[in-house]
Amino acid sequence: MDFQVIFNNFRFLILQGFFGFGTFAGGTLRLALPAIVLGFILGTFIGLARLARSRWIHWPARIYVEFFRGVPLVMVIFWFWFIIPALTGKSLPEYAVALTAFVIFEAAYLAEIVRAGIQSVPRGQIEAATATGLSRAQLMRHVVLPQALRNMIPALVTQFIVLLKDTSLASIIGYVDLTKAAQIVNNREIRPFELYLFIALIYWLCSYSMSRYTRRWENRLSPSPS
Amino acid sequence: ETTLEKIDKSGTLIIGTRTGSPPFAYVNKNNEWVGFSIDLVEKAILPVLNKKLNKQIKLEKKESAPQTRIPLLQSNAVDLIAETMTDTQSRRDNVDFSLTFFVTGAQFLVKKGGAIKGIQTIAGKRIAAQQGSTNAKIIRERVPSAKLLEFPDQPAAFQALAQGQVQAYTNDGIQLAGLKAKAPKPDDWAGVGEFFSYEPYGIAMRKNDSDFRQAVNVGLMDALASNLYFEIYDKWFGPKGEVPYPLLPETKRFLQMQVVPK
Amino acid sequence: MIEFRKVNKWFGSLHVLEDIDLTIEAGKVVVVCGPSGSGKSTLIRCINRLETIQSGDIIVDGSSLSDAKLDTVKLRTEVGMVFQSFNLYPHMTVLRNITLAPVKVKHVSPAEAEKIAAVLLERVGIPDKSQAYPANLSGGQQQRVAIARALAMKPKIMLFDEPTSALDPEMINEVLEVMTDLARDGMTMVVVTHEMGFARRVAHRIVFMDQGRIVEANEPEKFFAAPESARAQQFLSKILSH
Amino acid sequence: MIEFRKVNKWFGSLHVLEDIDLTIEAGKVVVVCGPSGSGKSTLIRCINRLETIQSGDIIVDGSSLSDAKLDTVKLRTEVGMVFQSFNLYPHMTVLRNITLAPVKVKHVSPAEAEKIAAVLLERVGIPDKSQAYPANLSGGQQQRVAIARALAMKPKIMLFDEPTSALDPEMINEVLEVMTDLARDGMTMVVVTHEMGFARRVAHRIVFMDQGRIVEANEPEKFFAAPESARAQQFLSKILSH
Amino acid sequence: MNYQLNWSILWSGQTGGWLLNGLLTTLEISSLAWLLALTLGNVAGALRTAPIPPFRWLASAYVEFFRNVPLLVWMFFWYFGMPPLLPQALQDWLLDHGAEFWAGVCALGVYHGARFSEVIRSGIQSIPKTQFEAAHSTGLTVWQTYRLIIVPIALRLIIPPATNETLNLIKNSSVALTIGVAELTFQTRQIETYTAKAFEALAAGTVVYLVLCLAISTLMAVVERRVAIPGMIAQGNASEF
Ligand SMILES: Nc1ncnc2c1ncn2[C@@H]1O[C@H](COP(=O)(O)OP(=O)(O)OP(=O)(O)O)[C@@H](O)[C@H]1O
Ligand SMILES: Nc1ncnc2c1ncn2[C@@H]1O[C@H](COP(=O)(O)OP(=O)(O)OP(=O)(O)O)[C@@H](O)[C@H]1O
Ligand SMILES: [Mg+2]
Ligand SMILES: [Mg+2]
Repeated sequence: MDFQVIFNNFRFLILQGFFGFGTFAGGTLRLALPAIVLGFILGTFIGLARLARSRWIHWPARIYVEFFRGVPLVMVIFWFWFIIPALTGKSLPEYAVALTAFVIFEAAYLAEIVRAGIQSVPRGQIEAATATGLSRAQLMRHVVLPQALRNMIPALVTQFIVLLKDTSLASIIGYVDLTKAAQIVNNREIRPFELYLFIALIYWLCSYSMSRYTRRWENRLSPSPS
Repeated sequence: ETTLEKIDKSGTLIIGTRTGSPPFAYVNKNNEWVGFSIDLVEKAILPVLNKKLNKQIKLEKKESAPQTRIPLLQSNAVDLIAETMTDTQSRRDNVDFSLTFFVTGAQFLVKKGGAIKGIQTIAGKRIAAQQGSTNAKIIRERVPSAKLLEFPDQPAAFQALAQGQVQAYTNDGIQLAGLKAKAPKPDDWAGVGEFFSYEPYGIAMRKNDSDFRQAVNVGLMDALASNLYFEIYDKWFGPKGEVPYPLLPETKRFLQMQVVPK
Repeated sequence: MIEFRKVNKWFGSLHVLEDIDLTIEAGKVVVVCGPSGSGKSTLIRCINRLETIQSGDIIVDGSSLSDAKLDTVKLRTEVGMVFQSFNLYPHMTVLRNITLAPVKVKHVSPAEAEKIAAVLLERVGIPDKSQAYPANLSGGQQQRVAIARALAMKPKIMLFDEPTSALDPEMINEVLEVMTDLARDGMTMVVVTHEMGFARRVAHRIVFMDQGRIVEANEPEKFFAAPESARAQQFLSKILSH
Repeated sequence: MIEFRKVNKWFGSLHVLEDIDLTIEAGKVVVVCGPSGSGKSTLIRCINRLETIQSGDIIVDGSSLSDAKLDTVKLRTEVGMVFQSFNLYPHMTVLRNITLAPVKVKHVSPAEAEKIAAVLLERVGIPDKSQAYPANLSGGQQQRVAIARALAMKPKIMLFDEPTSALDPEMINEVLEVMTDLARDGMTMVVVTHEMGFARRVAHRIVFMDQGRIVEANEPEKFFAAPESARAQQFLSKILSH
Repeated sequence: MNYQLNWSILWSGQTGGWLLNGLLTTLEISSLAWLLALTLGNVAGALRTAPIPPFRWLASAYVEFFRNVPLLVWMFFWYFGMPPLLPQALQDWLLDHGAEFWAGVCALGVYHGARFSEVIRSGIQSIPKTQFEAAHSTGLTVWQTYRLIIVPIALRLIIPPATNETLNLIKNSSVALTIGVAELTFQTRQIETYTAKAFEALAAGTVVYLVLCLAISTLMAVVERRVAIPGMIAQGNASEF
């Protein structure tokens, strides 16, 4: 093993691959962070739609979720890469395509997390809020969602960790994330063991520190030592 | 809208190329996207377009993978594909190709002194190939008893060879030469066998756009007729190049014979 | 104040309320009792429209609940409700639990709402807990906060659905005392409970339900001395004997 | 039969049992009462080693629980336990709930176990429910199945941890009756409960706990007539008044 | 887009056969990996709730280590890193019997086992602690309690999240193409190579995955209803409120 390859390419791997500063469209974090935030917003709407009484609202939401759960993400990215230009007549930059595809795909998974989170809030909370005259929107905003959010945190973090690794699927459209950066270097210098060990370490550090950190965060969010 | 009109309007030529096919198209140690195929476009074809459209055309690169390169062309996302794409008849059903700009053929990379000497000796052996390559297709047809393992990238296939998971790795001769040159111990490896396939590399373009194709071909012909092509060749494949790979006299003659009179 | 007129309600094929007729006058306390599943909760939940009825009508403070133009929010500000399981918002302090609805629904200023909350916490006997979170309170304290929360909307009617049955025996009294005070102050109350001591002391009328019907409605003295129906007799003997 | 000798137990820094000394003779019924958090549950859970103690010793049917060689499985077959929340196995029929432990632990043949189960279901008054699933039974029925399940191991001692406090008032009696029968038949029982009527009728001794200590242990007549300690007086006044 | 769609390439020539082979390989590798993942997940998930600290640590270490590293890396590990540690005879045998397939099964199974264990752990933790105590107090051992009571209940509770994980596993099986396993995605690329019809090939791949996943989630929904504990787990659509 010769870790010289890591030192020589450290900037490319970390700055370009992980953070996304560089000449290529890329960056694991630059894609994963906005994708989870926007995906969560979209997912919240879809998750709420799945709980709606009207079948005209909950069925489309359900179909959306089932559809994207059944299709590999790489295929979704591929289709967006070619369908957006076909529809709009303009080709979008890689980053925009990757982000759109991720947001739309992740929203399906996040919608399920949101739904489960909301359903974990006891019914009595909704009744109590309703009985004091809060509107549906008010009770969602002030009573249900804050509690649901806390219940969702572990699942959200897990999903974010998955997403962090899945950004590599965007390399099919030339997006240079950490994995792709390692592959580019590998193609040039043929050092698979060193490179893969290095990226494994980076991913592991991210995921592990994050799940550690959220455990503390969770405790902070819950007002009681329950 | 023809491709020339599109380029005229946008002022850019967008090409689809690779980040991991040294020395044709790859990212070098300085993180620049370079290579033989890219140089050809930049130095031979771009000047023709500049002259023809009477303005400075910019060059923009996008990554193309085997699964995306034809859709990229057809959705107008890129204007040409310049990498290591072999010109084949079935591909010609969907895209047009320029003149051949590089010629190679499939061979085998083996551990020095290995049992495999060429395609006649691979029956029953485990052979690695690159996914989606024409070589794998030929082996499957010519030696069905060989056990074929296809890897998506060169390093994985090479790793399989180095660890003895396969007894040989087949790819275009030039790719094997590049691989051998960069391998930790180049002398442990040998490229063996006659070319068992013919791999003419071409630049792919959208079908039925002969004006644009003419511009590309003129660029290539000019480069071949002047000494430009051979300078570029020397830069990448000469003794001091990224992958030393001497140009065979017959190949040189073939390339030059593609040049038609003005 | 509250009037049920031939009210019927079904859950699917289950007939949970059958021809309910009942009038509750302003300032009166009515205790509803009966076996489990007899429809007590459903009955009182109809009053603030947590459940909708399928036939008949309910008149609350002069307005008919079957009126399509009825303002549900206004109805609910006039009718407070307390649940068996407290249902405090666990992520808010006691103070915010109490001020949320006045501020959001009645648009009372936060400062004003906090003043009201302080008075109410004083009244339910826990003036010092306004910054605590529900999980750090005992069950009895939580239920008293829930009562304060309902009172913060200045309702004309209070509904209680088994307010003490999730409490440890020692804490039952502290909640019943708050309720007794409320009744003394002239609040109109409908209380589902099995605390027969409370019913005897405080109620003006006792309604006994079975299988979706009101089997008997009587003054407490008469009800406890000699229930008219056999079902009520049997029920009373069971819950009073242990 | 059961003897606590200077038993101490901590949960972290919380001293939940403090110098407990208590002797329970065979065939006697002891009722444990006291405010919430006083350590009643912990006390009886020590008897079948659901909790371990940190100092002192407990002797059950002649064997010391601090003995490292003690066979916990054998201890638990001799001590049955019934919980507040029934805890029936929801995915098994009533019959399988009852026969599971005899078959798996005592290696009784399934046919034999089913015979025993039938007798026990008869005894707790629900002979016809053997094929029902727990979710389809009322709370009182579930608790009676739980008692049958514990009895199926033919224990010498039965522990009850607030067996009726999760029940609807109407169902409390049916469970208390089963327990009363059991006591009449001479079972050694330790019962945590707030049902003072039951305690008065059935118990041979009442143990009152507060803050991890046994404050008072007395015969029921004396305990109810005039509790010695002020804390017990106050407690009794609270739970008997409503 | 001036693209001539030609769907007939999907059934003319060998392409149909390839798709079918790819589907079969995907099913084979996924189902073997699924069995492995479920076994590991059950054991690790149960151990993580066990009252014995060293077991908990061991299981946590397994989960944290395996699920936080990309699957791609595990594929390389099992294919390139593992064989040299095996006896020569076994290595040779493996090489002649699809080493890449077995490496793929291990990588997928062990990786998803770590993720399954999280699902199972949360299933077990959603069972009230008193349920364990009830079982213990009748003399059932820890092992019997898990086997007869806790795991059977947890398995029913976790069907929805486990279905999700199963679908993820199937979709992730395409990563095995990096070590040369000729599964479904591999075959759609193959079709592209031979016919230069990328859209048709990928559309075929997308549809096959979609049908496969929908079939599985429908099947699991039926299973969920079949094994539902009478009166306990909400039957049908309990989602509305
Ligand atoms: N949302 C609902 N959907 C279907 N059935 C319901 C619903 N709510 C209550 N029921 C049924 O209606 C009947 C009456 O319920 P209700 O809650 O009013 O009874 P209750 O008298 O309050 O009983 P308890 O003393 O157990 O609270 C019961 O059989 C119950 O199962
Ligand atoms: N596993 C545990 N870990 C930490 N503290 C515990 C644990 N179990 C009980 N305690 C604490 O020990 C004290 C005594 O608990 P115990 O359950 O024995 O009380 P109890 O008298 O049965 O009360 P209740 O009437 O509420 O059931 C309480 O303060 C309780 O919070
Ligand atoms: Mg009720
Ligand atoms: Mg207790």
